[in-house]
Amino acid sequence: MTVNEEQTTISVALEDLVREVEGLHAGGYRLVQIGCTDIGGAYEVNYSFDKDYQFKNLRLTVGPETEVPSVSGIYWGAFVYENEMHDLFGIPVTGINIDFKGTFIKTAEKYPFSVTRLGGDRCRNA
Amino acid sequence: MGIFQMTKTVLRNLAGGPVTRQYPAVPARTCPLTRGHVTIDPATCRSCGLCSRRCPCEAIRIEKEEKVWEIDRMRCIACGDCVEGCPFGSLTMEQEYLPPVVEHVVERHTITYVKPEKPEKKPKEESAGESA
Amino acid sequence: MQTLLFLILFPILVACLLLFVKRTTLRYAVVALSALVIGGASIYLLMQYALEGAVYFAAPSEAASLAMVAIEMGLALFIVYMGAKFKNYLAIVLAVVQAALVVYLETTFSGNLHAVNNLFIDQFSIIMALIIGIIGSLIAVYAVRYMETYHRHHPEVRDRQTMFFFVTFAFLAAMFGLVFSNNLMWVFFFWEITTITSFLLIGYSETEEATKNAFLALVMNLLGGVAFVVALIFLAATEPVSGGIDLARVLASGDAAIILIPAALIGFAGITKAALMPFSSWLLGAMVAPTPVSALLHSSTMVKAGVYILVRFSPVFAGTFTGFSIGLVGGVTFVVASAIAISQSNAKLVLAYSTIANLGLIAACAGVGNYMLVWAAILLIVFHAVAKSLLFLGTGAIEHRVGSRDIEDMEGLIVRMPKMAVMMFIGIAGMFLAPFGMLISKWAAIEAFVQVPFGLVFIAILAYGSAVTVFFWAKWMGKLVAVTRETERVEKGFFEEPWAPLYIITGLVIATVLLFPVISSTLIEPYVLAIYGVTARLAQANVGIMLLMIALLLILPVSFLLFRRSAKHLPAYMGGRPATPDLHFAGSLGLTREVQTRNYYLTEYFGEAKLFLPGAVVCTILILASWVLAGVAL
Amino acid sequence: MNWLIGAVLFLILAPVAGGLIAGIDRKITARMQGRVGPPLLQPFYDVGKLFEKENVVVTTAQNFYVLVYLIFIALSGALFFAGGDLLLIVFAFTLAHVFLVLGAYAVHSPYSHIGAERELIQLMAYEPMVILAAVGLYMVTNSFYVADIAATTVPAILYLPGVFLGFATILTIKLRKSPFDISTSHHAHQEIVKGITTEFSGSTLAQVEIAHWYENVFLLGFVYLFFSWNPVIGVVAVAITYAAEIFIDNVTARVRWQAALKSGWLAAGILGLGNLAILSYMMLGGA
Amino acid sequence: MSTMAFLKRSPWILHYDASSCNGCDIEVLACLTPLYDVERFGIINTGNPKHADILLITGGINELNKAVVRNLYEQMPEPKVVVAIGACAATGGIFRECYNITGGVDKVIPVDVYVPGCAARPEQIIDGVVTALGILEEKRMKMSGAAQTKEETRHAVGEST
Amino acid sequence: MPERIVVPFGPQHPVLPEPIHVDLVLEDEKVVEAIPSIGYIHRGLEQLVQKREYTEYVYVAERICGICSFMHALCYSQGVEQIMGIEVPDRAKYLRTIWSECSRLHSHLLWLGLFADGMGFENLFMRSWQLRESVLDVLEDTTGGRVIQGTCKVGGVRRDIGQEKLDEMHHTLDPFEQQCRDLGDVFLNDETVKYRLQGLGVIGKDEAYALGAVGPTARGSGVPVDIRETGYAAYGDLGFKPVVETAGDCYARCAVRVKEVYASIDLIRRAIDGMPEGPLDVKVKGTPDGEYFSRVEQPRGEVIHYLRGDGTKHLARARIRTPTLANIPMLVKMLPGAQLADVPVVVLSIDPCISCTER
Repeated sequence: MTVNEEQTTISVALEDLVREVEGLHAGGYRLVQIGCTDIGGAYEVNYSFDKDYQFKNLRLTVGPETEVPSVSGIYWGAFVYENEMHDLFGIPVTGINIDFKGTFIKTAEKYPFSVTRLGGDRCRNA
Repeated sequence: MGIFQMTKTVLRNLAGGPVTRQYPAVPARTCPLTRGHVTIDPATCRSCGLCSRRCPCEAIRIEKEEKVWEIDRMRCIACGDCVEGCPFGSLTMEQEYLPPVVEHVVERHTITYVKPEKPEKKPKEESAGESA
Repeated sequence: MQTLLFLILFPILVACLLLFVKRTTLRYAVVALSALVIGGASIYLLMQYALEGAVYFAAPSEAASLAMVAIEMGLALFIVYMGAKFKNYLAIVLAVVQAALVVYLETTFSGNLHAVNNLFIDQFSIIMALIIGIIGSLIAVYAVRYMETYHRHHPEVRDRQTMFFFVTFAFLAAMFGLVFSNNLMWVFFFWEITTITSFLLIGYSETEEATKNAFLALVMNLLGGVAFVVALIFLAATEPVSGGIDLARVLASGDAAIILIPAALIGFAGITKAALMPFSSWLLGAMVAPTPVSALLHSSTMVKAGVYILVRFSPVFAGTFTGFSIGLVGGVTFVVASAIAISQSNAKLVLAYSTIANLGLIAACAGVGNYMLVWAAILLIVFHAVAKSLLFLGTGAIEHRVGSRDIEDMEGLIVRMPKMAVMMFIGIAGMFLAPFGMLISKWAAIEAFVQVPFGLVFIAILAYGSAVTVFFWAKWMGKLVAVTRETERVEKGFFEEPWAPLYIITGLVIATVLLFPVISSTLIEPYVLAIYGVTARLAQANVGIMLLMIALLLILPVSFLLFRRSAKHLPAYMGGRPATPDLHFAGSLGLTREVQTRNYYLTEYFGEAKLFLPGAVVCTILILASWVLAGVAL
Repeated sequence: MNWLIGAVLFLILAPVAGGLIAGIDRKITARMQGRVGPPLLQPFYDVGKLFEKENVVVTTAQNFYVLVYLIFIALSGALFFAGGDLLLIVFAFTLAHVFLVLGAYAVHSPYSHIGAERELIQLMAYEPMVILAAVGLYMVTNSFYVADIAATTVPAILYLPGVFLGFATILTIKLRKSPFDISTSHHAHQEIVKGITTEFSGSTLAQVEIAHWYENVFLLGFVYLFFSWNPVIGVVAVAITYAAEIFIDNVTARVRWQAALKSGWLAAGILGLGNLAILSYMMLGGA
Repeated sequence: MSTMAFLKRSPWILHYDASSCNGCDIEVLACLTPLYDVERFGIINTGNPKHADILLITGGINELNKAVVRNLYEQMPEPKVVVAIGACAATGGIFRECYNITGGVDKVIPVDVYVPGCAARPEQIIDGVVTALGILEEKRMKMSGAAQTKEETRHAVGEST
Repeated sequence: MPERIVVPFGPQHPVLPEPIHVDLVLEDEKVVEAIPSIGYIHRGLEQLVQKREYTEYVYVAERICGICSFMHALCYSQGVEQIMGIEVPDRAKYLRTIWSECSRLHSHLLWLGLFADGMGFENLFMRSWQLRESVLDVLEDTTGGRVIQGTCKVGGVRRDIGQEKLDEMHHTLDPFEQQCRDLGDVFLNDETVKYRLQGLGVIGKDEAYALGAVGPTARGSGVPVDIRETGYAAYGDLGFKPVVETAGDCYARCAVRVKEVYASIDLIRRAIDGMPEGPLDVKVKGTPDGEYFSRVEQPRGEVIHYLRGDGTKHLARARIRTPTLANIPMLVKMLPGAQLADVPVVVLSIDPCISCTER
């Protein structure tokens, strides 16, 4: 192995997400990234955290069109990732502190990574 | 401390004269490894197409029937992958950089390789291990 | 003398007449006609006495003086009534004190209250009369239509236009009286009249703010009035040496030390009237009044009474520390008010601060009082009156048209109201640019201050003061000339007639610049020469150069014709963002934003909150110092 | 007719001299940065090029303001070399600059606007010191006329070292050199693009450039006045002053406008006024 | 009017990074620095389209950049030349197939010179600019010719009206 | 309400080498609101992973950014190696370290130059870039490319540095370090530079940590996060301590980078000294199946390549989180309150690499 690093991944349900993230925040973790992967008809959203080089991952699996609550209330800087999630994957994220309304990354075709190519414009931040 | 920290450098520059490389009066600096541009020896190319397949930006195109080897210089990123991958050593990486052009044209080479009597195909298969 | 009396009495007649005129058109006719008469009379005055030097007239004294005292008492009662009505007890106290002092003066020194000549005229008075007669009456003409529109825009304000025009013309009469009087008692009487008129006109709209500001102005001016009476008492008491209440004799008095104290007190009165620091707040508050009032009372004429008296007394101040500190009050006011003007975006407040600043500068010149400075001071009075009235009237016209007196809302005026913009441009240029008037005076002042001991202080004040002046005027000008796109023209269709006064005053601004060598040589220089025995004048070559500059400025706009043809128009640079002509762009967060170009106000550094208090404190100290120094000199 | 010769010579020669100075400036700057730098005549090529370009405007009015700017800069420079009244010249200069600023306002573009505001701040920063310098020269030579000041036998610099230093400080502003090149800069990279000249292009920009040459020659003429009792020393001092400005340009970062204003005013207040106060004290004492 | 070609001696450049990977981008900047010092040729990086003669574009055109590049090109006064630097600017290069890349610069504005390379070296960029100078001069000649005829027609029209 | 100026800042702007756009709302010159928007360099190259074979994708990874080119290739290669369980030879690890640090040197010097340029200090810009050229010469001599090295690959490296060249590099390091220190002195001690940088864009340690800042931006605020401490490549052998400053202002961020230049020179020196003999690469067989979050410390901070293979020769997903993306929240927090003149300085102080950010 090139690198010796423990990486733990914990699956988390949508309704538990905010609580879990709060727990990590309280535990002194920093938000490393939020990233999505298309796993065929659904999205896998990875919330990665780090504390003293301990890499921890919360894994959320959501279907298309499912609204995901924003964690930007806990980690202020999360808005970049969440806007990106919306703009590239079309996942509707609700309650982002700085909402670019789909203009964070403007693409020629909308939601290029979306499984449905529908996107979540209509259900965002009602 | 001080307001004129840069003085030393300024004086040194004034005394030492400019460091400018007088390009184009002096040719560009190159070194043996410099990746300038790819050339083909049409006499040794066996049209295997490996270079074309490896090329990450599809700059190379081969037409086996017409014996044509084409390279779009405006796509080529001079990574040298084709050179490394060529089993026959037909491709070489030259150090010279290409001059600018006013028109975008694709460079064509006619392959002049003539098949010898005894074809050796083994080594090619070996190096192209990932073909699947 | 008939002309003088006519100029004092005719406006009163008109004023009374206007009390009974209710229709705007008729009022317009009356006002325009009397303006013509008053203006004509003041020009006739010029032709009559310009070459004469000082001429004194023994006008009827007894009856007039008695009437004046009676009116003064009446006014005091009026103030007491108003003070009681609006619960402003300070005003009552001051009015009572003043009345008591007048009574004391009348009863104790009645024998000493006779001037040899009650009226007089000299070149300085002519200048003042021209300002009052021409500019004042033009403003009155402008006011007729303005007030009509004003009431249309402010239906909540009670229509008291008859009172308004009565007071306006009474004021003109008082101003004429003030500059023609050789009897200081008379001067004081007219002085008080202007105070009252100002009080009435500031409070015109009867809002809470207007009333408050009116009383502020009243209190501060009464304060000066009290000082004036004290000075009169002092003069009367020392009549054999000081010359009593005869202005000419006072100024010619042999014992400079004696008259220094009354001079300092009258100087103080001048400071309050000219709204120098720390009394500048009343003038700022006065900006709630309708714009013609601001133009007439609070920039071109009434406040000039304050500096008029200072300039009159400047031979007394010359070379004394008292004068120096009064001059410093002006100097500090100049620099501080100019600096605060940077932080203002309300056009009228900018004009008010600039007025205060310029009055300060005039006071500085008068206080130091050497012959060149007096020359410069009178020149400043002339140029300031012309340019500032234009600016005020222009602001009023713009406000009615654009709906705002904020400088930022005047953006692109050159597109929306081109004629108005050009007039404003000329007015502003008159305030600070090179070949125009104010700058000539500043320049002369610098040359003069170099030769005065400790003049360096004033040079520093001028150097910094004119620097900040350039800043706030130029940025205003910049707003006017910004060529905004896709804005509609709003010049036409509004009231037609008031343009006439604006055109005339614009013409006057240019005329004074072109003719200032003539004004200087026929009016100012003889006056200075008569007082000091020497006079200042600009070098012939420099005059030529300035005329050349003016000529260039008049000719160069022709070059517009050259450019109109060949140029290709492109939108403004917006960082590569596709720009619409009205400067909208797609901003972050999916919003469409519009480029906003706003002037800098540097409130953090030049704000009122930051500068007013220190300026006021310094000026208060300097005023107190001027009294102490006058006392010491005695 | 001496004055006429001075003025005409200025009008003709100043652009040449100014362009050459700019060329030398760029060359020396390049050398200080270890580069070869442009040819000596590069400023002339640039201006020539600009005249060859298409005339592009945002609003036609901008050309008018810039033309007035150029004419008044040239006029006030000519007045200077004609030996005119220094104060009048200073005011004429202000007038010229106000027109440049108005040109920038007229185009109504964001960067131009900010450039204009900053130019006014600069104007506000250097104006007091310029006036004090004129007054200082008057105190030494008893005349505001350039002709008299230039003809003096008094070594003004000995009486006015503070004023000279103060003037050198604001000279940095006037020459648009770092650290005070806040409204527009010779260097390409600035947060307000090209500031006041952002929207000027082609021949209009060329006019701004020529005006700048005129101005530089005038400013160096002003510097010369401090040394005018000895022409040789004067010319050398002017050269050294300019070289020092180039040096300063190369060893400092650009400051914010606050510092520019503060520097200008402090230079005037401490160096200028301090010097003049001492001088007037000496003169009072002497008299 | 003038027959002197100052344009060739004083080409001012405007550089815009249209979704380049920074490779060519920093090489353009490197040209300004002591080792290459393009100011030798009178080149100044103006950063302002209104002042520029040569537009250097690195990188392929993406969705957002289209309008920007077009705007910059429009804002430059004639005569002007566009130099596409690097493989991406010429054709989109390795990113050609990306969903957000439209292709080379010539998809949006006319390109006069293509500089190959990934990343193009400073020397190549200098060569590119030098090539551009020739084209710039041609355009200037054409322009002054056109201007003259335009002027003549205008005079003719002016007289008739 | 005070008067507000609204200015579009960018995408094309002379102080911004890369297109980023900020809507600036100013009061006088004080920034009261600044919202950046990006997307001018978004190419969508993450999706290319489905079109390029996993060994070829390294060329794309290199071109995520021309400044951190080598680090991206390294991060990608390490990720694939991790998924496939490949152990890279030691010499390759050391070579990777040397090139990484050379890249860091050239990136930091480049940044210092741009930063100086942002402050209007032209000469300092020239000097920084002049020094950077000597790093580029070394890179070209050893890899064949000035800015895009093309030398890292899955399984090792493509080229070796001969002993002769290593010795030569070692010799030139001392004078080079001296030159860098002279340069660093100007950045750290010059009064005008200090005036521009100190107290500007201050973010405290806790806030920086909470905002998820990485790299020198975080270390300037006293957050000692540096992925090199995890010991990838040869960092584990060489021993490594991150450079940390505590002031949290632009000056501190600048100081971190200046000191990292010195640290990088030292690391290169030690890597040359400890260079082991051995092969350059191992043969890569099979296809990646699995996932990994590969982390590498770029000049700008921690970069993450999340790679996921599904057993084909194309990866299923490559998600690249670049340091600048993580630092944008810092930027948004830093801008309000600064002066307009400081905007480029503040923006540059996070060392934005937009082409990384937007991929």
